[in-house]
Amino acid sequence: MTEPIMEIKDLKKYFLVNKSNGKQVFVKAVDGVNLTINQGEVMGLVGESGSGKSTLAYAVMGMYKPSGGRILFKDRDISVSSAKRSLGLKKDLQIVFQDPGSSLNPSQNIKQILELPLKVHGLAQNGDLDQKIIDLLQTVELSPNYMYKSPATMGGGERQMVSIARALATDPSFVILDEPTSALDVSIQAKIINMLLKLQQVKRLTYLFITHDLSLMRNIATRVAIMYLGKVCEMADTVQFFKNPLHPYTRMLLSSIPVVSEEEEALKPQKVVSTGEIPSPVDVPPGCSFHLRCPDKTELCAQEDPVMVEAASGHFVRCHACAKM
Amino acid sequence: MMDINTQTAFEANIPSAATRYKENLRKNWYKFSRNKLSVIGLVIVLAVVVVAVFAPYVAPFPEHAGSFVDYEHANLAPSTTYLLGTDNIGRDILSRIFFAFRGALYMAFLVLVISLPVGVILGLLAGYFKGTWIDTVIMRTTDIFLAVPPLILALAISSVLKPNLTNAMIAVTVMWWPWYTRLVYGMATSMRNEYFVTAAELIGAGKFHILFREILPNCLSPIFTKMALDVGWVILLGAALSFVGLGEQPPTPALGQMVSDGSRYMPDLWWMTIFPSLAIIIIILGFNLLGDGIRDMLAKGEHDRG
Amino acid sequence: MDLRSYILKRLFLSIFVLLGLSIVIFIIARVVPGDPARMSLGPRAPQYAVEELRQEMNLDKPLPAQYYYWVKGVVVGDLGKSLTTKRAVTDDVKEFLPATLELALIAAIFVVVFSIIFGTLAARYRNKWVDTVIRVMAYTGVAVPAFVLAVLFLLLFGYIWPVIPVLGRLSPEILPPPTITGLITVDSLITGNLSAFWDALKHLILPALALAMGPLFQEARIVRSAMTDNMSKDYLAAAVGYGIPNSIIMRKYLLKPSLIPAVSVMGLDIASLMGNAFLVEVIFNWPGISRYGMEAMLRKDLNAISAVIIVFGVIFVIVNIIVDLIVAYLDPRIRLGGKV
Amino acid sequence: GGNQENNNQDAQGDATAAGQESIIRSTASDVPNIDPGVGSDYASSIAFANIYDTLVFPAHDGSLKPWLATDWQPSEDGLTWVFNLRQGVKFHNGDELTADDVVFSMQRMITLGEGYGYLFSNVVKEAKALDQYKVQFTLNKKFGPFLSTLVRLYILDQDQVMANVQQGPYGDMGDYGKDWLVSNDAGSGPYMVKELKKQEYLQAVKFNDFWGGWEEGAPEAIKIIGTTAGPTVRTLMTRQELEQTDQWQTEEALKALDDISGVSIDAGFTGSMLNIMLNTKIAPTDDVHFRKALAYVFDYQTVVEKLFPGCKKAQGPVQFNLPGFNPNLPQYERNLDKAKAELAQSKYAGELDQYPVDIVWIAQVPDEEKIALLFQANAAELGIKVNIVKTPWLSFVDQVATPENTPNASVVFVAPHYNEAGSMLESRYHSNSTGTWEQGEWLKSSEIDADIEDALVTLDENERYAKYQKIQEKLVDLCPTIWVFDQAEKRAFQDYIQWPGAELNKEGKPVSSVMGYNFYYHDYKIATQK
Amino acid sequence: MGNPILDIRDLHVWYRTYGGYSKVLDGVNLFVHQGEKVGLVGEAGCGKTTTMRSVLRILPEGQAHTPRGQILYHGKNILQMNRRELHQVRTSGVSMIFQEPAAALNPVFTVGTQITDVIKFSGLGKPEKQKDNIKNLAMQAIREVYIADPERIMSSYPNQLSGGMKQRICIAMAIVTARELLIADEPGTALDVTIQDQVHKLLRGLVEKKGMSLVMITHSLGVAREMTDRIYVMYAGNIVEVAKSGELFRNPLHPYTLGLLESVPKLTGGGMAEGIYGQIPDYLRPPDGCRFHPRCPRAVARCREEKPNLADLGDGHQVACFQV
Ligand SMILES: Nc1ncnc2c1ncn2[C@@H]1O[C@H](COP(=O)(O)OP(=O)(O)OP(=O)(O)O)[C@@H](O)[C@H]1O
Ligand SMILES: Nc1ncnc2c1ncn2[C@@H]1O[C@H](COP(=O)(O)OP(=O)(O)OP(=O)(O)O)[C@@H](O)[C@H]1O
Ligand SMILES: [Mg+2]
Ligand SMILES: [Mg+2]
Ligand code: NI
Repeated sequence: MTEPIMEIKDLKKYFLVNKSNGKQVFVKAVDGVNLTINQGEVMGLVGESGSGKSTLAYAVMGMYKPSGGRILFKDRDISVSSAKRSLGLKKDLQIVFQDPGSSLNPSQNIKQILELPLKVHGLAQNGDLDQKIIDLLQTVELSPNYMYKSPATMGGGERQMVSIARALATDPSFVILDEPTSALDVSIQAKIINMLLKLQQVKRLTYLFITHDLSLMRNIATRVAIMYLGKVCEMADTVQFFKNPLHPYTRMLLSSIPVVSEEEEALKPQKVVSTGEIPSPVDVPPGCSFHLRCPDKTELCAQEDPVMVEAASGHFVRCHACAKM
Repeated sequence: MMDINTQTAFEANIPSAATRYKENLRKNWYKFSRNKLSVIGLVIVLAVVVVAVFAPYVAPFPEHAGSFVDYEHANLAPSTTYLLGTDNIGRDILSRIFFAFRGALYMAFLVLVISLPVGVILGLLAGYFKGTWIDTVIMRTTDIFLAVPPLILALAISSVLKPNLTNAMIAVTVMWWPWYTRLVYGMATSMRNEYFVTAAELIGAGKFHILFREILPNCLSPIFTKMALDVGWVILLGAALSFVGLGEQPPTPALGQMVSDGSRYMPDLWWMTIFPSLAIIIIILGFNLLGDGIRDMLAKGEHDRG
Repeated sequence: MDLRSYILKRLFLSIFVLLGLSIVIFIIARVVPGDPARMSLGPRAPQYAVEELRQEMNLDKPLPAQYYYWVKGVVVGDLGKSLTTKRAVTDDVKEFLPATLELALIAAIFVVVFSIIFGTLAARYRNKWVDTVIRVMAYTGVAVPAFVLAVLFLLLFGYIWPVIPVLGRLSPEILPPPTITGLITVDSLITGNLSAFWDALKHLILPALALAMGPLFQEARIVRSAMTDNMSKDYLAAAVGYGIPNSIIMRKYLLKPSLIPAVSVMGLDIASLMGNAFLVEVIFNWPGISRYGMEAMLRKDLNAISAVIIVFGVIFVIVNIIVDLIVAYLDPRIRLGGKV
Repeated sequence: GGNQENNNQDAQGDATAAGQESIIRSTASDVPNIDPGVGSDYASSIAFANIYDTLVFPAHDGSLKPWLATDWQPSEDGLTWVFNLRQGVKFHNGDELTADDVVFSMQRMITLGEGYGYLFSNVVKEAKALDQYKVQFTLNKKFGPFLSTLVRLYILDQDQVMANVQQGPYGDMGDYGKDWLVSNDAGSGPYMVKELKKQEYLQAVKFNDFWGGWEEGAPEAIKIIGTTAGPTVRTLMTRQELEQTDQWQTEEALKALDDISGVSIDAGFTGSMLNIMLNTKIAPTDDVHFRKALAYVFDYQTVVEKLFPGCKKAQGPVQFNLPGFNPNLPQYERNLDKAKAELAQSKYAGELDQYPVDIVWIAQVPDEEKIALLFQANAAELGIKVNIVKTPWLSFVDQVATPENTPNASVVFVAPHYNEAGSMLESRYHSNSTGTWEQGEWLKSSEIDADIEDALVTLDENERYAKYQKIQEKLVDLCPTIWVFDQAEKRAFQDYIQWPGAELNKEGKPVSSVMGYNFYYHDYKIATQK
Repeated sequence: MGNPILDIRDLHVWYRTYGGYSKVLDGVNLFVHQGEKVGLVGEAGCGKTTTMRSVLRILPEGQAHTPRGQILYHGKNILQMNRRELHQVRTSGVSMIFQEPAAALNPVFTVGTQITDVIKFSGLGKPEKQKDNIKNLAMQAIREVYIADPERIMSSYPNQLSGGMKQRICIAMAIVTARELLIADEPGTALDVTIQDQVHKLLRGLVEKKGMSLVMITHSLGVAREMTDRIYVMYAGNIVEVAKSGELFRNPLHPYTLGLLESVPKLTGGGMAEGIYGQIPDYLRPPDGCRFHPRCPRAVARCREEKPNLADLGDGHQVACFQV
């Protein structure tokens, strides 16, 4: 259970962009992330929009070539672009995207969508193609008569189920879920999450689950990592994490969550008031990237970028204040 | 869709290929025919096609489309014998219009059949490989062809080749493809960032699959719409070409040529110009309306549920 | 990206387009059958004179050398001599280009103004009779060739209803203004010769209209569909909700974003107006470059053909850059760069 | 040379002031090329006739009038000709015309070799000024019609041309003034160039000091407009912005023009003919029987009755009113049996479908299409397949440069260059004229060549004419051409102009058949009230 | 409590679609009192936006169709107002903050132009109030939403602003003229939690300070709970339950409300609930009777035939269900 399936070491991904004044600058979308994901766990990656979650995921998938650092998957270095990856690796690593609308080709029917991975990886012979597709649909709890439907005629939840079915079609061992439910309603989200958890158990999958919903994380992840402006600022075992959030940003996040019951309200750290805008990743403030919004900032924070420290066993945090503790 | 929890009798629910086909047909027709103008367009186009194909049987004077002169009956105004009058050679204009539909359709068909794949494939490639040298080379070449005035290019080409319909079409084709390249390029560049394309890439699908199975089908609607519009443009360009002596050679009738020849005799022999012009307008109108209908039909979205 | 580097980049790319174009032109000019020297001097000219001319035109040299000499000439503005008018091609271009430019300019104004008016009307009253009328006019406008329209105009205004002049650029009794730009309307305005200005304008109306009719309605349809697309946008609902009057919404909040897709198509169409002006120029007896180019083509007048295509190519490039600038002006998302 | 500036400008100034009302505007299929060493088409010929003077002048009755030359004397052997020049003739710039100018003009013609130059380049050996008003031409060989060809020797002002010479390929002569003469004139004729707008028109104004003097009512200005577009011409005529049309208007258009009040139609035989030239060097028209079959099947009657009413069925290669015409020629008439018989003898008899005949008609002359269509329909009766090709004039000119590219058949109007059957015979059938648009036949017969040359060197007129007639008979037998009709050129004109040619036509009298001279505007009158 | 300022009665709205009429709103009843903060919650596509857009009469022209119902604003039916009255309501009565700030701002005009136009055409910027005045009003409104340098923002285009800024500009535009009722359509949903939190606080502060009424549309029960006094729960074009905020979470009664509450992942952990069975119905052929019955675990025969009306259970707690 604890043996790592994927190790991300000092991963960096910078994008070159043109700013309005004609200058070229780097967006440091991912800026030195270290992350180890163990076999069979659900690693939760949380962070606000633009913090680099997707970029990280895409780099793992090979959609971007990393600007620096390495990604090890089952001890193999895979920090190359997907074009250079072997078919076997592609089979092992799959992703479900956030947007159920755009991740299915609107001009294909479900059968065509699902048969692609089966054909590419030679997982089905012509004869049993239909049966395989029916099986796939069943694993995501859709009835076989979806075979000939087109995505446009389906609801968001159903589409996302098809996306999941497609990701699972290659029988991968590692699946990245990039906010798979954030575009959906809570009732559908519940259904999908349940199904994902069930599948994880049955197929002994490892998930990297990306979301910005901490409440959701609380319920599904075994470990949680928080990202802010391209860096991981806190990482811990889920229980530990919610019991004792250390980073001021984590606390700010937690205290901002709208909740539906008094019990939950009681769990929120009350004191932190969210202030300020998230800076643009183009001009990240010097020092700790969070210091402009931090309620506990010191002079040190404006000058020096803190390093990750293990504040408690398995609980890592990047904060000058916590480092001193 | 209600049966997420009850997973029984699966097989029974999958519609057979024939039903699906019928269902599809019914749905497409429904979407297409909702706008009555589209149906009118379809009827016009079908009528034109039928008339063109069966011209020898439906034309009152089929021999008037061939080598035929009858100066006794030249320049006659429309009458019961000659419904749309005769031209200055004594040929029945109606019959000639019917036969002219053949060339017009043939030309439009061939030009589009040749320029479409070329343009579309180049556009797909350039769009998918946006930012690479492939993009630069293809799109700059496109610009070059767009910058040359079409008539001059056509003239140059047909002065090398023999002036006849086929070569005129080659000429037109040479300047037609860049428009499709531009069109598809725009769509492909936005499409390649769609997640379904990425998903296919990550599954390991080949470039061919991505270009032609994932991206292309989603570009079809605007392509078809443009194609329908282009039928008219091609016919018009054919007319302009015949003005400078290229294209369909006499005595085979060509609409554009009839219009331009007839315009010399305006307004006295108005029927020589007006009726062929109307014929052009009708074809173009027909294809345009049809194009609108096809667009409606291929439109995807939530309204598809109906 | 700021404007200057943007234009520079565009110009840089244009060089490649023009270079490619020059190759196309060169190939066209050389594959056209017939010996241009012989064509120029006539069939009965003695052989030595023909040889002489061939040498003068570098036709005796290998193709790459010919291309080299030709490009060299083009770069220094020496396009050689026309074989038909027997003058420097640059002189011919100087003489004929302004007429077409003026014509295309007015036609372009027609296209822009009327397509916006009709497009707006059609969008405003979409699915009502106004829309239908404009739609049918659009199809008809597309379907009637410019030269038929030109003939109809000529007949209608030539003698059925002679209210405006139909031929040439200026009435004979009007003293033409001195040539400054070559555009009579502009020149007469510069010199304050209002009667010439008015007369020139009247002469422009019909040919410009004949030329503009096709693209005009085409563009109107684009404006219409862009407008109807934008009508369902939240920002319009918001504007209505905040109580902004309908007329302002149509004229301002809806029009500007809707022009963006139309402008790029208009640009291409306007650039091709000049090339398509040929038949209209013939019918209205308009001494323009399009007609010149076509005749040059028919006469295998190599230098003239090359010059005309170059001129059209350059205009195409310029118009495209202008269009990009207009689009950038209209659309701050492009002007100011996307959100990083 | 001399003080040219003042004179010139004064004259122009006057004309401009008065010229607005009294003008003759005429359309032509091209804009004139006003360099007399270069141009030779219809429009240019009209311009030359009005801008330049020649030594002799072709009168309407076919005779040659003394003009710049008051009298002339050929030598016994016909190889040396001496001309006495009129004194006091002024060029437009005020220079006096002298023998040097004549010599210069002749040499320029010969050296350039373009346009009408061919008439002299193989004929004239030397031109020499004997004194200020006396010129002597020495010929290479005897040339009967030499005097007739002199209507194409336009006299330029040597000093003025040389003052405007630029670098060029002609050695001492530079460019021989070609560049300058593109848009300027150096002539002495009744009109002088005011403005040549390329592609549009030539405008010329009255030269007040014209040596021939002026009569009351003569046009103050002329304008030759380069368009034949039917609607345009018609609009102009309706608006009285055009006095005279070209001859290329269709029958239908002429009818409409005739309907305009104040517009009349002039029809007259001016030497031109409509021919279907048959290329004798490519299959299947290289077979004389095949050609004869075509000549017998063609429906001449329909043409002259229905298509070109007023024209006359042709009789052989020369128009009936040209001196040297053979009135006794046998004629081809439509006769299906004879046609079939001829076809049977041809070597292509059994395999007609492999040998389609291409017939070209000139895009600028829409009425020719009717001929082509008729030809096609007639040929079909014999089972001969005909392809009709519409070709712009200049492409046609290009095509006929080689026998392989020359079409099987081409519908072309031809006219004599000077007023004799010999002109027509030479330009149509002599090997020297192959490769020009005037000979789509590629006859290349050494016998005919020799006959033509022999006729041309014959000084005695009657003897010469007899030889011409003989050649015509031979040609009819060879049948290189389907001679369709002698053209009555039809033009619409405004009744308020008095056009001598039209009046002669109306009276049934002959009109000058030298191209351009029917438009000698000096002799026209314009009614003061339109 | 006096008369409500907004009273929606039995509102039906249909959309004309290719497949026929999409019968989205099926008798919505909703009222808002002066100074009240009302929440409207429900899943995507249940008709929240449609309801509120019909208040301003900005449903897509030609597509939307109101066969039945009234929208009373101060007792006057908005649906029958003439142009002048409607203008009055839009400029000084009701205003709306749109769901997506990026879409609600015209991308090709500066923020300044858009705000000043709102003022100018609302009648506030009458000639006597000169240009400067309009500008001052605009700047003041921008300042009110806690943006430090209004000058710079005024001359910016929307795409130069961050999401949070855009959302604030939208709020500024909505409050620059309206004074009585503010409709906020999921403000901040498109934004991050921390930013959303800021926006909510700002909004609540403004409404309270200016004494406005608020209708807060949201799909998040948590947000509704934090922001509002009274909550309407909407399902498929019907209001299925209304209650005071505290009451609703303490004592949810409608099966749909219950299912919804259960589906929300809890910070307390404990795994995920099953979620509500099935999906929102197809509006082209909505189920007869209670629109929720196909998904309802407690459905009985009556639910299939008869449509339940809102029944009052005291203290304003109303439920539309036969089983309660
Ligand atoms: N291809 C790209 N080119 C330039 N910048 C990019 C690119 N992709 C992402 N970025 C930038 O990198 C940063 C991180 O983006 P990313 O999509 O990884 O964020 P995210 O955490 O997934 O956000 P969200 O929650 O919105 O999905 C953003 O500022 C984004 O604008
Ligand atoms: N113009 C339209 N034409 C047809 N159907 C429409 C139109 N606008 C909305 N609908 C449909 O009406 C229903 C209600 O839409 P509405 O926008 O009111 O929902 P909502 O509750 O605001 O949802 P969301 O939470 O997604 O904003 C949806 O099913 C939608 O598809
Ligand atoms: Mg993301
Ligand atoms: Mg909504
Ligand atoms: Ni279902």
